[in-house]
Amino acid sequence: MSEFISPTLSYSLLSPILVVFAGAIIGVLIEAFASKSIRPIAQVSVSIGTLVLALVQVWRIRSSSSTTAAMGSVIIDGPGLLLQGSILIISIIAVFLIADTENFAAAPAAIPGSSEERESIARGQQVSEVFPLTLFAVAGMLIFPVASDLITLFVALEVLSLPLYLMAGLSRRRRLLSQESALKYFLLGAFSSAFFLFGAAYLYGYSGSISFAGIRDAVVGGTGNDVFLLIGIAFLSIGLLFKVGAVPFHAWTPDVYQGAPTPVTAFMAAATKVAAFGAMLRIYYSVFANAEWSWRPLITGIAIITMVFGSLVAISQRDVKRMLAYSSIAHAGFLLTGVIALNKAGLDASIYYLFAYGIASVGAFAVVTLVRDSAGEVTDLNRWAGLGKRSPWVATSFATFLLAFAGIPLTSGFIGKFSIFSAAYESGATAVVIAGVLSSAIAAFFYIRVIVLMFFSDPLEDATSVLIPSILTRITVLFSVVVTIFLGVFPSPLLDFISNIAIFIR
Amino acid sequence: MLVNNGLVYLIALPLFGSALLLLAGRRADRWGHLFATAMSAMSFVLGAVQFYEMLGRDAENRAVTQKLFTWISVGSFNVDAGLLLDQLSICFVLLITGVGTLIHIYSIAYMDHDKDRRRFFAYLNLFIAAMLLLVMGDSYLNLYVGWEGVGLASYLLIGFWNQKPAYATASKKAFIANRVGDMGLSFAIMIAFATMGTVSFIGVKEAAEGSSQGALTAIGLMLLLAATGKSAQFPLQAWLGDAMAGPTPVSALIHAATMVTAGVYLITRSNFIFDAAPTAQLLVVIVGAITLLFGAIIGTAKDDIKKALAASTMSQIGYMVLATGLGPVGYAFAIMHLLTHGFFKAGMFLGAGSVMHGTGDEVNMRKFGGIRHFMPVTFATFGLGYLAILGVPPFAGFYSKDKIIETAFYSGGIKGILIGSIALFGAALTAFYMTRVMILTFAGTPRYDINNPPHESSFLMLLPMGILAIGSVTSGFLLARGEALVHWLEPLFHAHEGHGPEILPPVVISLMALTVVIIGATFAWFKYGRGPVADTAPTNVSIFTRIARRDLLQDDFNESVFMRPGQALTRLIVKTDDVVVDGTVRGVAAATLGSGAALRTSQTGFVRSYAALIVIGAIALIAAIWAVTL
Amino acid sequence: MNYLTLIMAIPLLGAALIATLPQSKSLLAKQFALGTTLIAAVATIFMTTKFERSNTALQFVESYDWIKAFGIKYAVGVDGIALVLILMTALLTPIVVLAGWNESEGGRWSTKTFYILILVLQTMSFGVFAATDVFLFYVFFEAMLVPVYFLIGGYGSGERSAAAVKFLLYSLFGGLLMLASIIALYVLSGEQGGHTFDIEALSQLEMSSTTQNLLFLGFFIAFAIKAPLFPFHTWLPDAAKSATPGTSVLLLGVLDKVGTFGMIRYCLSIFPEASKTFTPLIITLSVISILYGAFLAIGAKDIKRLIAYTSISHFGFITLGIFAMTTQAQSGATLYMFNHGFSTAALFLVAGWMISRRGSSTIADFGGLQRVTPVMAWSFFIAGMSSLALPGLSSFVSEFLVLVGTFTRYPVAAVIATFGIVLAALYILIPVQRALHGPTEPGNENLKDLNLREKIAIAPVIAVIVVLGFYPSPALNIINPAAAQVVSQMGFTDPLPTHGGK
Amino acid sequence: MNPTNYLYVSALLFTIGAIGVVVRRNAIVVFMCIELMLNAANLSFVTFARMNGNLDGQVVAFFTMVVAACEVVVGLAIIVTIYRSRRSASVDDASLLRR
Repeated sequence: MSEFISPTLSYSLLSPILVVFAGAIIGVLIEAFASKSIRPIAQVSVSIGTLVLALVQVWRIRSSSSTTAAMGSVIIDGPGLLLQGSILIISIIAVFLIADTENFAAAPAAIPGSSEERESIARGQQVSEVFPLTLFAVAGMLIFPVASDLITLFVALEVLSLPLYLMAGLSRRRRLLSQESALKYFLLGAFSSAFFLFGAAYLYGYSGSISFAGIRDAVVGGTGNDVFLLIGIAFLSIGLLFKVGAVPFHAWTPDVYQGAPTPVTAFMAAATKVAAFGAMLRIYYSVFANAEWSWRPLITGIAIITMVFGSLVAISQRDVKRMLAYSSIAHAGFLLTGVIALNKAGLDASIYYLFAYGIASVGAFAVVTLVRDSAGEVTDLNRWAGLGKRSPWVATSFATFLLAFAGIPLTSGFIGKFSIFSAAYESGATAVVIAGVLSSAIAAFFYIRVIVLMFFSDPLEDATSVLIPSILTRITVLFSVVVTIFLGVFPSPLLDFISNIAIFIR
Repeated sequence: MLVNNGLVYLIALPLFGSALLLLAGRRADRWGHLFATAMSAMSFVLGAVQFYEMLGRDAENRAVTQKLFTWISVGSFNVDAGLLLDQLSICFVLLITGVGTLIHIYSIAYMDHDKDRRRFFAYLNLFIAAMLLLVMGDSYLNLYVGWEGVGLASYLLIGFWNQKPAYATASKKAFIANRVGDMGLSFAIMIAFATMGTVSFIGVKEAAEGSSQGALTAIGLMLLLAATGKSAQFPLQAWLGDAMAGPTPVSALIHAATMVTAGVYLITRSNFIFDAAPTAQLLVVIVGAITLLFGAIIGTAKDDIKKALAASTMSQIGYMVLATGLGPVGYAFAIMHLLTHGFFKAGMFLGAGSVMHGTGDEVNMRKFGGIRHFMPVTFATFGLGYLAILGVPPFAGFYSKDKIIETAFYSGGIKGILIGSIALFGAALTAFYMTRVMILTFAGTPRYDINNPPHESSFLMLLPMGILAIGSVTSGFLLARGEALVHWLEPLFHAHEGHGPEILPPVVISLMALTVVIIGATFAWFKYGRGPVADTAPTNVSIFTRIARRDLLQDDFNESVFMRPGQALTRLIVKTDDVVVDGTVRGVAAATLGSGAALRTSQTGFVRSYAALIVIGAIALIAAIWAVTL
Repeated sequence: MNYLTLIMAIPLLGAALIATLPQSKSLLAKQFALGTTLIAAVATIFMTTKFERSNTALQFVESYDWIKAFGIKYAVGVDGIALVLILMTALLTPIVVLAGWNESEGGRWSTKTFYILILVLQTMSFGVFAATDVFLFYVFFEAMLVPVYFLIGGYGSGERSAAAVKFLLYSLFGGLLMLASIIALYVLSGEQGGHTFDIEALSQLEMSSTTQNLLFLGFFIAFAIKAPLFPFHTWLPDAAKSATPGTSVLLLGVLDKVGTFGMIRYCLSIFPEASKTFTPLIITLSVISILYGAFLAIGAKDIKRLIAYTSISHFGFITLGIFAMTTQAQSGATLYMFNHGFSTAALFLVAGWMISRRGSSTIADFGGLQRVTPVMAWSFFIAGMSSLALPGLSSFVSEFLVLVGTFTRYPVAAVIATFGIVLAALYILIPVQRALHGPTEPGNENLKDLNLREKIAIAPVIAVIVVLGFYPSPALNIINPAAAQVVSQMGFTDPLPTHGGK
Repeated sequence: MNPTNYLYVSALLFTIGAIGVVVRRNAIVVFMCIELMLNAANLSFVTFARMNGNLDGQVVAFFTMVVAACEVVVGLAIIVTIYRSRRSASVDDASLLRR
């Protein structure tokens, strides 16, 4: 036994994560001790302040990157920081949406329609635990893509997931749906975690190490029992594919997206995807890279099935949130092509795509929060008819996001799609590119259908009104639109930035 | 060749007249007809001056050219907007502008009551310009412009009273039939360019000597197709009868004297092609022979005076085409017949117009009878034309038609005898149907309300008729005297190669012709001249008469062979486009939607089935990874 | 002087200016739009005068890095072919604005929006013809769809949204196939000396014949949908029927030319071998299009659909000319594109006026217009004559050049295509007879003839049609060197006269 | 005893857990099945630690237990809430969200 060595944690490098954890704990304390009147504003400012501070930290350490921290449990390198930055930016604008507490149950634990609930509404008693929950989730997400051993990875996965399970159930309206979505998300999430963990165990069994470096060395050396490796890869992949919503592990996505409060959906859809793909990229690009013969055909197949399935099913959706959910499944398929590419271009493209898609996603859900009637949000697409007439700016913003999802030039989605497909093609994955192109065509079908509905159809009788957006929501939508278009027209700065620093260290 | 920069004005004047009248609109109503007539007359004067100058030069130097500008120039395809006036085209120029001007004058009175008279004159001027371009263009492509231009003018004029649906249909029919012919001209030009690298007359003439038989034959056949369209020759003859829907001066000018002879011009102009392509030449003869009988037979059965004359025109142009097919010896006679025909047929059409004018636009000859008493001048001019077309010496037709029959007989062998006989038989038929027209119209007893008798036309109408009648009498003699026209045109053609053996002396042939004419006329007199004529066409007639009345089933043929299958094809394609082509697109869309809806059912809402899906996915993944690494 | 960027900027600035106007000032928006398009037209004409005709290199070239990471440049430049198409666009747009003065009023949105869309579309049309970077071209190619989509769906009539969607999906589908090819080119160029989208550089790429064929198809199908060529044409009649006449003019006159232009610029230059491989197929499709479109036009009952079908036939001629690979056919095809813009514009604009007056686009509802509205009827007639390529009108020159140029290399195709001229007579004369001739049908007695604005709009179109018919040299002089260059780059020389084998 | 046998036991437990998730309706039971799967993974970790001769696997097992405890908290909270709303703990009743 060697002597005990005091761990060096490199606090500076971990500062973004630590800041967020600290913010989360402060949030819990506020929830526990602050008076009701100042609680909402305090929570919002603490959350946003924390996230901004974390973002500043990320920016600050960008040049000192490419090293390990916390005794090799965490790797702070270019891609990791980029993904953390993306997660933080997405989280900030998502928190802007969450800040509109109108969407959240006043007392989530209360039975829907019970006297307790009425009472808490009457007293204006709004529980705001959603903010610390969000910050905890963000912290988990920040760790997930930089984790460099199996424990950290698993813990990060749970840290990001558990708050989300709860957040899904917080909706003020349609409580039953919301609670159902929480239940489904939780059960399936835990189920997939078990697969993940089981896979992790076999990787450990294969390599004798829980650190990525150790596993990679084993893969490169080819010393261990390949059966263990393959089982490990397969089960670990299930956990990751579940998180990104790839077919056939996608089933939770539409239900949860629909049931969860829309701001939470926005946050979850965008940020989780970045985190999960971030981890996936790291694992497949650096840990499993030398075993590509085993997993690449599988991921290729899953990518194709995912994009085609997502696009096809989205066509027949009548609910805007479900439609966006299927769209996110299709995008997961597109993003998997970046994983398959397994080259520098693929990495850059994936990071760009994740950021661009994340921003557009938050923007799209932000618009969804605005379209309401007396009973709350209206997500039935038929009742979006004629939105362009009544609220041209809202409809135009939504159309912009849809065009970006569809990958129309001059939007960020096009550059993303182009770069990720070209990277995949470069690596010889022609089939996936062709499938991608075809499913893009299918996907265009339903994005355009929504645009038609908004602009070319006459409104139904029961008027759906558009809420006058709060200033924060307005900022979110505007920011998303600007970023979406800017990244479509002048993608160079970001592309160059990514290209310069996105190098995995091993 | 001499350059004369004035040629363009011949065309420019009537073109300007047309454009001005059309653009000025109603403002030009008061003076438009006079202006157009003046333009046409000035063009005639210019033509006459050119002719006079031409007479003053040697035979070799008579042709003059003018290059206006480079029209189309791409790679080796170079076409100038160039004009050529030679011995051949000057004949046409004088005929077009001369007869044209007379018909302008006639129309001033004839169209007096029509509120759209200005438009009519604009079209007439447009026609004159296009026709002049046709005969003065120095390349096939320039000719093509005039060729389609006259088609357009003809379309506009036939459909001048297009508020009557039948007239509008007639004009469309004419245009389409012409277009079929135009296609032939297109092909000819394409072949010429592909094989010879040029489309100008001079260029093609030079290149023709070095070209293969096949290419020349192909060009020749395509030119013949073009000619059949424009000149209403078999098999594209069907439009001419319907074209009588146009005002009568139009029939006289376009569908008797000038435009329909464009085919003859084209073949004559392309003599260097046909002379070198005997197959094509033979087909020209055959087409001419068929058409001359075809027209003559239809002529015998028509009760509509204009349609009878139209059938006659078709038949007479058949003579000309036949003559052009006889090679160098035939060209001059074809042109001679063309010129004389221009006089007498135009005159007769104007006469018919005069009769119609006098009888309240009646065209059915069975409603006429004895009109000579009421319209003596018309009778006289028409009668002179009648004598001319019959070929009675010394009227114009005698000189020209006789020569054609003669040349046909001398073209050698069985072929000569055959086509000579056909031409002779045609002459008999001509005599029959023209006598029939004369008798039904001018002789016999009136078959109309005698209290409201026909009246003689005004001076403005009679004047052109008179002048044309003079032409009908004298033109033949003038052109044939000392073989004037033959010598005039000689430099253009391969000089007198002579003709085949004279199997019979010319005098005998002339006598034979005269004999059959008398037989034909007599026969007509027996049938129509001796007793009263029914004022409605008898119905208990032989099948042959009925077929002849139906224009030898030409429309029935076109309808059943082209039109109905064409319509069926159109319907089929429209249906195909909707069901198959667009149906495939819609089907793909529907299949996409359907598969989306089907896959959607996998989302059952039960969390256990989602878990099962994950388990299945896991098993599949393990199985796949096992399969992959095997 | 950066002419190309300038003319692209003018409409965009105009659009921005109109965007600042208050919603109620619709007349001002119209006037601004007209002014902007006129300025753009003048600038383009001025640019045309500066063009060196004999120089076959690209001119007015500009190039800036756009997305450096991918080697994408904002690179523009024109040769004679692109120039005439830009000129056509610049000339047609003010006419469309003037002719369709009241078109925007039946729309879902404001007049202001209509003209912003039109102007944005104009910028993109310029861009798509001027781009010399494949990626830039693609961006314009796809982005153009958006304004057109809103123009059809927002301001059209009838089943406008369905038609707009069909148009958009069809085009997007083609565009995505092209995108796949572009991605492959990008990767190939990266393997062979650095990522680039420069056409010149791409045409130097070495590809296996299979690759070349597949990539060619990606481009070609996109262009064939746009053009549209049989069997990818079914979106066009629906779109043309539903769009406003002005939009239809831009759609058929300008947008569809992108397809045929793309064939010349991209298919031929980047994939010369594949182009040769597919030439027999394309020639066949072209010939089918010519006849098929003509038959559909003959069978059409709706006047706008009819015009759309005639265009399918005409695009068959253009494609035929492009792939016949002779200087005559190539020049003819480009001139055809230019001329078709004007003759279709004339047809659509007049048809639009007829329809708006009568309130119906069914041909059978008209009748005897020549007597009621002579100027309108004449305009339609002349446009129709141009469409059937009457000699003396501009289309004849181009159609004949295509035919004669094709004949020297592919006589059978040319012969079959020539049958199209008979069908053309049918499809023009049938509506002329039904709508303009015959007795005045009830409902047409009180139609008003063209007013001064409409006359001013149609006059230049007809003038172009007539003048270029008699004197096409100004256009041909610009086109010829570029067209000859295309043919010689493909390694073809014009067939020499054969003298029929002697 | 050969440590491989423990792996078989672990795999068996995992499978039983997975089947349980799929077949059982009661949310609590389903959740317990998931816990069973997590513990199957733990067993594997410990077995591998033994096989590989280092302690990392055992450490993981501890972490997993903590995480599982957290999951229990969150999970029960959700299940209890939904039970209060629906008066049912059957996962099949919660199937409003579908298609």
